[in-house]
Amino acid sequence: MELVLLLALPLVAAALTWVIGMRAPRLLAPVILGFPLAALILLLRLRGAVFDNPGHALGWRMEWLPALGLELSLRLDGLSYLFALLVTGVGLLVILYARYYLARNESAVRFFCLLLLFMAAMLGMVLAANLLLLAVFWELTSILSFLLIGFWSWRADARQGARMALAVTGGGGLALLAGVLLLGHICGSFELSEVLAQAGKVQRHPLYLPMLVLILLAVFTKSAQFPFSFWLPHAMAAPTPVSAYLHSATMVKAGVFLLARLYPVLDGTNGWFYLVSMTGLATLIFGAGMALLQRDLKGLLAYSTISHLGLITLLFGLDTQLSTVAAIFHIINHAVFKASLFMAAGIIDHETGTRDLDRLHGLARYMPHTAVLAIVASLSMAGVPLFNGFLSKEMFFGETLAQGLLGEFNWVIPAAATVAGAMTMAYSLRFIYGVFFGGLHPDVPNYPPHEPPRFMKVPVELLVVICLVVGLVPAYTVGNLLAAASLATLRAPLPPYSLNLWHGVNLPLVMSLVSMAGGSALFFLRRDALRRWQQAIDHLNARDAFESGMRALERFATAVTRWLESGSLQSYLGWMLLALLAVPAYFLADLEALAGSVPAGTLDPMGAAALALLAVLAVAVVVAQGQRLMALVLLSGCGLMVSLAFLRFSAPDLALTQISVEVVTVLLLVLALFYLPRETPERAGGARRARDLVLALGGGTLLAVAAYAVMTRPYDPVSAFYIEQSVPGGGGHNVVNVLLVDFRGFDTMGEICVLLIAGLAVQALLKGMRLPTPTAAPDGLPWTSQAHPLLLAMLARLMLPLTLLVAVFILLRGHNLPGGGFVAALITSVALLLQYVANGVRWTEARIAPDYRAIAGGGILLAGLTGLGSLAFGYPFLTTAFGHFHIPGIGEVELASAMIFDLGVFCTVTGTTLVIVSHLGVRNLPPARAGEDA
Amino acid sequence: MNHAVLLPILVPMLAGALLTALPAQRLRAQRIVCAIATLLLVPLALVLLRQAATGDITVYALGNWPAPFGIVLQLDRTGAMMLALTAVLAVAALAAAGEATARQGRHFHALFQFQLMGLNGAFLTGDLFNLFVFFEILLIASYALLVHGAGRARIGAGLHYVILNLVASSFFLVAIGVLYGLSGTLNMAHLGLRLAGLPQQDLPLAVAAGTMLMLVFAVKAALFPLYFWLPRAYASATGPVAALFAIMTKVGIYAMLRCDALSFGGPQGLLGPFLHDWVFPLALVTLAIGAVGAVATRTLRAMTGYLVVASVGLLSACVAMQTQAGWAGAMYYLLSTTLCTAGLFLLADALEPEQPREDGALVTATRFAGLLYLVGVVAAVGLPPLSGFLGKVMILRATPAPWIPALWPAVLVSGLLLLIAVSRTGTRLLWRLPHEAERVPEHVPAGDEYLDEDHPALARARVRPDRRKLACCALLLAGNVALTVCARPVSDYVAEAAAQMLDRAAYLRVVLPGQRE
Amino acid sequence: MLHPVAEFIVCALLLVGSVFMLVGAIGLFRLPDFFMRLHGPTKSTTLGVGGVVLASVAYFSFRGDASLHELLVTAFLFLTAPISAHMLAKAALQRQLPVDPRTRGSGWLPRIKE
Amino acid sequence: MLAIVIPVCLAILGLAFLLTLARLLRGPSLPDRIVALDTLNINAIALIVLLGIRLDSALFFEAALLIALMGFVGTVALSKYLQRGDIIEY
Amino acid sequence: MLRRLLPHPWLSLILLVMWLLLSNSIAPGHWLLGALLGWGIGRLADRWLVLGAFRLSRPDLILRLSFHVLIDIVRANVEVAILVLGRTSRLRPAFIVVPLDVEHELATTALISIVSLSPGTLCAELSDDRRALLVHVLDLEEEATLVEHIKSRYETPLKEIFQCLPS
Amino acid sequence: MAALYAITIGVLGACGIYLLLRERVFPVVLGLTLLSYAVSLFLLGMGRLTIGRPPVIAPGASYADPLPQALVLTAIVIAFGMTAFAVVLALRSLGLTGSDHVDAAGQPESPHEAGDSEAPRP
Repeated sequence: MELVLLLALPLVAAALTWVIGMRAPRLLAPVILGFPLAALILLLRLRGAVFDNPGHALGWRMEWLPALGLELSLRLDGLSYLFALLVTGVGLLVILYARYYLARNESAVRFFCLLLLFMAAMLGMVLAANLLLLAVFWELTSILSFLLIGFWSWRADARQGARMALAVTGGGGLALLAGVLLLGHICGSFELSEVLAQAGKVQRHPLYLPMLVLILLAVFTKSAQFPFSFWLPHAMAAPTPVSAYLHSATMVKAGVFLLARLYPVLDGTNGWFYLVSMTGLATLIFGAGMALLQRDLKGLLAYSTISHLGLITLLFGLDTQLSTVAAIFHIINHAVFKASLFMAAGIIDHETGTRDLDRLHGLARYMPHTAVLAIVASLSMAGVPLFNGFLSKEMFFGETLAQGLLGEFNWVIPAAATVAGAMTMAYSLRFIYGVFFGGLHPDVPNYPPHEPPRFMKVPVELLVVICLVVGLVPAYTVGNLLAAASLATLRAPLPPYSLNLWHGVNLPLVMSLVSMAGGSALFFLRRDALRRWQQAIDHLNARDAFESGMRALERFATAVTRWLESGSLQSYLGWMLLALLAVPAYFLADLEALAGSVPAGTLDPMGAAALALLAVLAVAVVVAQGQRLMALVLLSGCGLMVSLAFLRFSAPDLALTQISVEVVTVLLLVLALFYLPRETPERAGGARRARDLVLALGGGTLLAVAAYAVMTRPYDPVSAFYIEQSVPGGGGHNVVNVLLVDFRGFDTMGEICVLLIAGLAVQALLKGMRLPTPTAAPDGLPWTSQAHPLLLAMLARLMLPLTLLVAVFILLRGHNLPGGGFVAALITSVALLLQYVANGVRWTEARIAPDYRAIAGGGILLAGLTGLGSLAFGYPFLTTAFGHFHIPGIGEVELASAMIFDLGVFCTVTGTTLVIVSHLGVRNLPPARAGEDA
Repeated sequence: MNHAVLLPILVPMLAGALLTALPAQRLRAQRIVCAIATLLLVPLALVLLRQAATGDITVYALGNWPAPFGIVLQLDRTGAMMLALTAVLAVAALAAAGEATARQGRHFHALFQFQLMGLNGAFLTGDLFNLFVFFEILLIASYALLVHGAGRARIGAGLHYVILNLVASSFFLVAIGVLYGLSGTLNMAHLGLRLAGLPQQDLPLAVAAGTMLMLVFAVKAALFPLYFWLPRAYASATGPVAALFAIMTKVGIYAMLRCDALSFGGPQGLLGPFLHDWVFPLALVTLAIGAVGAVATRTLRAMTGYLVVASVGLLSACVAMQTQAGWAGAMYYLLSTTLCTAGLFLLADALEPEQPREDGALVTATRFAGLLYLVGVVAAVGLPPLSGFLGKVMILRATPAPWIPALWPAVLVSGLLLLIAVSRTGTRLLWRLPHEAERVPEHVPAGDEYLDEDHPALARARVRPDRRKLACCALLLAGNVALTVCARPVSDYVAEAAAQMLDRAAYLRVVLPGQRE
Repeated sequence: MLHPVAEFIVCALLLVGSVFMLVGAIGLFRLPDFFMRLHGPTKSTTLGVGGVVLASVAYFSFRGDASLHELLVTAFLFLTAPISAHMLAKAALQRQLPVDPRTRGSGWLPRIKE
Repeated sequence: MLAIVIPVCLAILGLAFLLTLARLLRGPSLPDRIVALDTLNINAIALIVLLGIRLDSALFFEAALLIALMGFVGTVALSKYLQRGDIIEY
Repeated sequence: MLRRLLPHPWLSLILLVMWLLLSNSIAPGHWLLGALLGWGIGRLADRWLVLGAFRLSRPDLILRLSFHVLIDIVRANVEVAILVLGRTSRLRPAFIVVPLDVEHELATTALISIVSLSPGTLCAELSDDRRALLVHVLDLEEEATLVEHIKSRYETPLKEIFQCLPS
Repeated sequence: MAALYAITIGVLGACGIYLLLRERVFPVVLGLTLLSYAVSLFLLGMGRLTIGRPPVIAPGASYADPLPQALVLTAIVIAFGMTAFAVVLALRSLGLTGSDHVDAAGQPESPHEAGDSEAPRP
């Protein structure tokens, strides 16, 4: 439970920042400080539980997603205790420091909130006892780091640095996820306790190497190991408290934390050794070298951090038990001195207004107190005796000598370590000497610089004191902590080691001395050379490289996207048809025999003739497509042939529908054609046409083959039921109509909805549409002056009542004979539209202009309510009722609720058709016709 | 008789019809009717969700004709889940669409209701042709909503969208035709039964038809190479419409799952080779294209469109797995990605107004908008700790061993690309100006060196984003967070839903009580 | 079965109707200019369809159930055929279609080309 | 007798169809094609009535009626288009 | 009152007859329904069927005219058939102008219809002032004869049938 | 018979697809219509070809399969609505761009467009 509290404290604080920030911004920092302090106290109180029972860890768990193996389980053992201590301790100091660092008008709320959230995420990561949970927190730290680096979001460098950090560490997080999933797959669990117990099984598993690589990728990116180190220097665009906290003490340590955490399962293989130690070594040298050549104060510290992280990684890679202890020891030491150094750098930056090492010198005179603190910390970094850095460095040198992994080339590692030590010495001197001495008048924006506020120095002082105390009496200060942490890491009895300042004169001490001397010599003797090199590499900027890489990626992505999404419908359609045709054809190729067992029917001359004419007309449409009206006429002919075919193949209802739809479609297309160009320029090249032809023929073949194959096979349709039930169950003789209004009335309901929506959509589209009105026919001849020829006008009026009567007839008989609401509706619409054509809009709308849309909507309501009527009788929606009534003198009358449904269909279809066509026709208000008087 | 199953279709339909019949100028009345009908869907969905959670499949025989003769609605866990998702999306989208949105064009509310009708119908129907009808309803409503308010980009995208989908619909009918011609039935469960009894030599026809059907669904789902309509259509639609569209692609995925399980026999069925050999690679390509496309975009709107494409890729890969775990992962991820992409569309609408304001003012990001963006993209990219991550992990864990070398790298690399894309878009969108209360601090030189090309003039006036849209976005993202927090019940639910879906016998028992498999 | 006389009547009507349809089609096919071709369909509508429809009326009436509704088809055609022909002629005049050179007169409309 | 005459009539009508189709395809002018289409409609009416007699069924009558009733609307629209461009005017 | 109730008695009657024809039945139910529809649609049509003020008189003339037209159609059809099947080079096509005396719109309409229906003649254009008709003739012997024929045989009875009321 | 029927469907489908792939909206609409004819016939054919036996209940008759007919009816209606919408959409695009190219409205607006040869008509 304590663990939850530990995790909750910063979270609560983060939530509080919003509240306090709104009400009492002045109290923000003091109140907030209390929470990490409480966490720290809580941790110190838990000390006994961790130190005294080394084999036993405090734990807590709650289910989150057991199906996935993802649990909210926490544990506190020595290793996590050490890191938790670092996170809360340094965090506390950083918050105190940031209180004075932030400018008054900056968003302190956002800053502290993010910082506290980061603290929570980091605590969560070190406390996680479930690998997936660890990955969750891992990625959270990346995200929060991104937000913190980009805190000064109006600065381009901050944005770029943040993005780079996120891309690298976030990408590493994804690798970690994959690695953890593999590890969990191997072990069958994501619980740390179970995973750590299965080292042998893991290392023998074939997936060990990919898993290792993935996890190490995460480690190296997070801990800024070579070659992934480039993001860290640019993360220095963050406010300095962030750099001190995230990029020296905690987040970058997450990588090495993971190495320590998974050490028992992963270590001991060649893969581990080569990957880890070689990367560490390369990073150590590279970081130290680059630190020497930095011009930016924080850049120097950043590369120094990289170098030290390399050192720690190398120690893990050396893979002796003692080296692991040394690594952990160095983690502690590095966190302490590097955090204090960053804070000192922040003070310098804050007070002078620059971080440029070329402009900073002689500050010791102006800020003596700060100078002392910084010098102590940097000496510790350099590994000078009396300070804590020396101790772990000694152990490091010792371990480089103790390993025997490279065989003949064993000497390479200690030699490289010594060289790195020398360089460390050199850049530490550069920091001390360059900033605080060497010149009297610093060339800084805020001149003369002075000491910062008192409390801004307190965190630095505290850390420097720790450096000293640990350096002097290590065993009493960090002995227990180190032991507990090492024990938890190794999960084996600790090797013998002694934490003493003086071990006598031995090889490591000699190496130390050599490196210190070499470093001093390098700095003092080769300063000019260093400066030249620095200028030479000044323009080499990882950020620019990264950004240009990103730009290249963007260009590539844009090119790919443009290529795929060319904006050409033809190409999209081509792809789509290819997929829709080729893939089914591929599977259809398995068909053994095209024809099935049912003999093809004998050739019916009339049907055959209709079909042949249809085919001819279809081809003619294609040939004539250039001349649009002609194509339309031919298409209309096709429609007629289709209806004849329907008629021939026993589908009179379809024929009726097709005939009526055809008329309305022609009206619609002719209306559209008025505005469209009369002719279609054919500009497609031969290749395109060939492609289209292939697709078209392929599609046609597929359709034909499928049709033929199915038609010659036997089947057992459910339709027998409909024929059987049509009269007794549906009350109608026309089975198709009964299907439409009864058996499958729901389809019809949907279908009229589609039509209504189309009507609404058309009306919506026509709103505000502007189209150029052609004033003369394309052949240059004028239009005729007679808008409404007398004969047409008069006869159309006469036709209307007759047509309406026919519509009523078709509507009423639909249930028993071909016809029905839909056809009737189209007849009505055509009759009314004819009035528009024959007599003009003004005439028609003055006499017959109901609200078509309301009729359409009302139709659906009518149909829907008819369907609902059956609910009242306890039957499902759309259950129909019908009865035969005998009325004296008139005879048998059949009434069916399906007829009301059909009436609804009628209303909707009529209303919609009229909405569509009449609105399209009416949209040009009184047209100015140039050809009027011609 | 329990009629509740019917209501998710009937309520929007009647509301839509009523809205059509109402005079168009009574906008306020229209809004009220529309809001009531939409809000009604939420409790309704909850009732149905509870009903389905028991594991019973509810069957509603329309017109009192038993299956396979009449059309039946069937409510199972998956369907209820999709209904609930639709209801939530609908509420948020409608709330975000203020009067201004409705005024941009005509009939917004009626079209909105019909769109819901189509969606709900597609989730409920158990009949193949009826599915086609509902697809058409939701498509035509979506065409209309897409071009709502017109504008060049919308019309251009709309035209492509319409024509591509019209062609797809034709092939939908062809596939239905072949299946009917072979089996003599249209009921999906009955179809499954009949196809299973088909003679061996006729099987290729059924497979080809099934393949075509799946590809038609893939057009709606926007699988490569059938996705071309999506990016521009989504990027050009108004925010609330785009938010509602977030579920459109999922209808395709849903239909693929449903038909494969119920009609084609699921894992041991007819479509295995197609799903494994074709859909899976195409899904990977889609995932890649979504990620690459997201990198190529410069606006949040467009990027979200590609996030949708990428999610479709992952979902289709799950569909192809044909395993209970894979489908469960797909359902969970589907919930997550729908909510967050819809939220992002609303956010984009708030932050990137379609037309520049007349006074030249820029919309600045508030802290709240920044938070919403963060939550949205974290969920959409699949970063921890939100549900997108959980969904991805579920999917990765469910991957069959032979597919791991293909799917895992694809997911991880696309995740990295998406991460890059969202960080770039986010910094470009939200970090170009200091926050409202801040000024550039004096002690930091605010010279040109810090300003890059994305940096608009600091001097321009600024306005805050539309609060209503942000609130709706927050609602959707809160849903996503809730998915994360309640991961356990939700994952249990989807696991059961997937298991139920794959258990064809259960459907046959209730849909066709007389028939035996 | 039909009475032979009735059958003969039906057959005659059918043949007359069909032949006139064919005549109309032939006219449409072979006459030299548009205006002359336009005469074709008008002919077939009147007598051609009339014949076939009468045959149908006769056939069904002789079969027993008096059926006159086919007459409506002709009635409608009588109403609509002049409209089509008139409109088409107007369209042709408007579009100044070429006229057979033997055509006499051009009426008062100077637009008609010789 | 009817059994012989009906096929003969069908053949004659078929020939009429072919001739009309030839005109439809050949043009040369648009009005020519429209006339051909109109004639095709009328031929179809005759054919449908004939079919009714042949199949001894009254179910085909409506189709003929509908063509008679609405077929000309297409012709009118097309020819009005040729005359005026816009077919629905004020 | 009767006019209000039954504005178009002729139309209603025609509709009733049509209905009976359509339903192919003379059952009492159909009479009733037909009458109802005839009345209903007739009333509806009142709003749009503005045929102008006229009095339809002389039903005997209508019958006679109809008979004439039918006879002419049959006769001319045969003639035209011979013409069409014969050598096309012998045809004597012509445009002729028929001056009009009828003024009523409906009468003009009827005349155009009749001219177009009767084979061999085709009404191509009506002058804007509706005073003249352009007729295309397939095979013209003598222009004056034909004009006279049209005017006497069709126009005169039409003029009498549609007696215009003073406006 | 089935073979000829199938071939006709194939021809219609092929013509429809070829027109769909044209670059102007009008041929595309024609193509859609042709394709919908093909699909209608295809669906009807799925109920097998039956001559002279419409599914209207009469004493002692056998009938064609009514179900595909009902489907075709629905399909025709839907296709009509869709075509109408597509046509109007195309007009809208024409109004915006002055061209009836299927991609016209998707392309960014160019200043030269007004004088382009694709403008409707002078």
